[in-house]
Amino acid sequence: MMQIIYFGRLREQLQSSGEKLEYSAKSGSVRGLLEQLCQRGEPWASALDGRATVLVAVNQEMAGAETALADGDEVAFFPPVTGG
Amino acid sequence: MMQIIYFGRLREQLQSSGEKLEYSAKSGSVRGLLEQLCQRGEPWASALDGRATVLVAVNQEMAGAETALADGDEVAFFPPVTGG
Amino acid sequence: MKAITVQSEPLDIAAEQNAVRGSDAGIGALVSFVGLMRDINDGAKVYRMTLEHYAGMTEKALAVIVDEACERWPLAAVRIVHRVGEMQPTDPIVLVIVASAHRSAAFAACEFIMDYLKNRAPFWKKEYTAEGERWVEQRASDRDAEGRWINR
Amino acid sequence: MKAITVQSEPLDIAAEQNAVRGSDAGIGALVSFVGLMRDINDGAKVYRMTLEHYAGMTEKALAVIVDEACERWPLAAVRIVHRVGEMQPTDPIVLVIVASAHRSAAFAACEFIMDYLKNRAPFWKKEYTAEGERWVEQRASDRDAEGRWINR
Repeated sequence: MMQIIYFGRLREQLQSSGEKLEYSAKSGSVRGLLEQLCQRGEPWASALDGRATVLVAVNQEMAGAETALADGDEVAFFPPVTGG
Repeated sequence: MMQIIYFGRLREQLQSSGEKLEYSAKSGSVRGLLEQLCQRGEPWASALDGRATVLVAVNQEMAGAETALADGDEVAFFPPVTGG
Repeated sequence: MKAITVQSEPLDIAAEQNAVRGSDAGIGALVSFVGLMRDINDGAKVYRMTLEHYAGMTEKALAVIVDEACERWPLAAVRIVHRVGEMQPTDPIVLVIVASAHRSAAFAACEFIMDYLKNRAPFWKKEYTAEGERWVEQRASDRDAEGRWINR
Repeated sequence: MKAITVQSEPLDIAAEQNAVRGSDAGIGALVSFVGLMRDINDGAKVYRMTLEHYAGMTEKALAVIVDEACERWPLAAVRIVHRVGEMQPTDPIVLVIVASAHRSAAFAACEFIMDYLKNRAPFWKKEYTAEGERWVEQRASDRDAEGRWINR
């Protein structure tokens, strides 16, 4: 299982703060996971398809589209940060 | 009359925090005033002859050797500043 | 001293500064940055704000920023306190305090930490204006500010 | 707000910061610099210090520095408090607080003011060490730091 988390505007668009997802070879990278989520259709497709900037953290560290994923990972998607 | 003031190390070397001095054509510039003071001999000559960095302010604004002096001016001599 | 706190309570700036100074007589320079909530942003009057964060990752990201600053400059202490939750205009949002023997290191490290924090720490602001609520967009100037440090 | 004070009383950093912040909801960034007396200087243990100044010129010189900062950056407030007289290690010597809408102006102006103050304000420090008393020499790094601003 992987723990997926959404923050900020994404959390509101998806009306979800996160979900548990079965790990599969298809979700073996951030890019693969994003494709899998977008294939669900709306609102995932619009929120995650790359028209808006979406950042990703894997196990609480900033990551990129090519970052490999393993079973048990915590993957967070969020918009650009605006703290401080 | 001109008001001459000495600060910091200079005040101690000259054992004087300042003095009143008759204005004359010879002291019509900072350079002229310095020469006049140095001609008194020690401790003025050593303290003001340029071997140590001496800064000058005329009427409480930073000035230089060529700054003109007028009767009534306040002229301060001091070492490099070390505040803050 | 390296210390990082994320809290919903208001910041006590004076107490934090005193704690950093402590009795370390080797500290010659203390630079503090306080980020405050303004009542105008992008031309609209803002009444209040909610600051959301990624608990767990936030502290890790700030620790990385602090460690990087300590590698670049000789620092005696670094303290970060970031507020989350509900805030009103004039409320302090973030406090960064850097202590060093000399001022150039303290100034540089404090600004470096803020530039990184603005780009790397997982915080998101939502503003409430007369027209309703809106998520704050990242400023281009914050992305640029971080870029300054990459080749230094 | 532009305010400058030279005083022999200890600095009340928190009170000064609160006074600068006031209730101006347009202030987004507050940068404070505190210069503190260290117990080691040029390799010698320092027990106490006397800070002498040129009353009258000091306030004028600091006002010139503040005006120049306000011309270079959009600032909401500048506050300088400089202590004179007898001091001990860990005592705050100088406090510079700069407020602005955004942090880059506040950081730059605060550092600019300190760099100028170190070179242009008529203060002199005398230290008391185990070997006796001595006048503090100006640091080459302070002269260099001021040079940075001349062509900016």
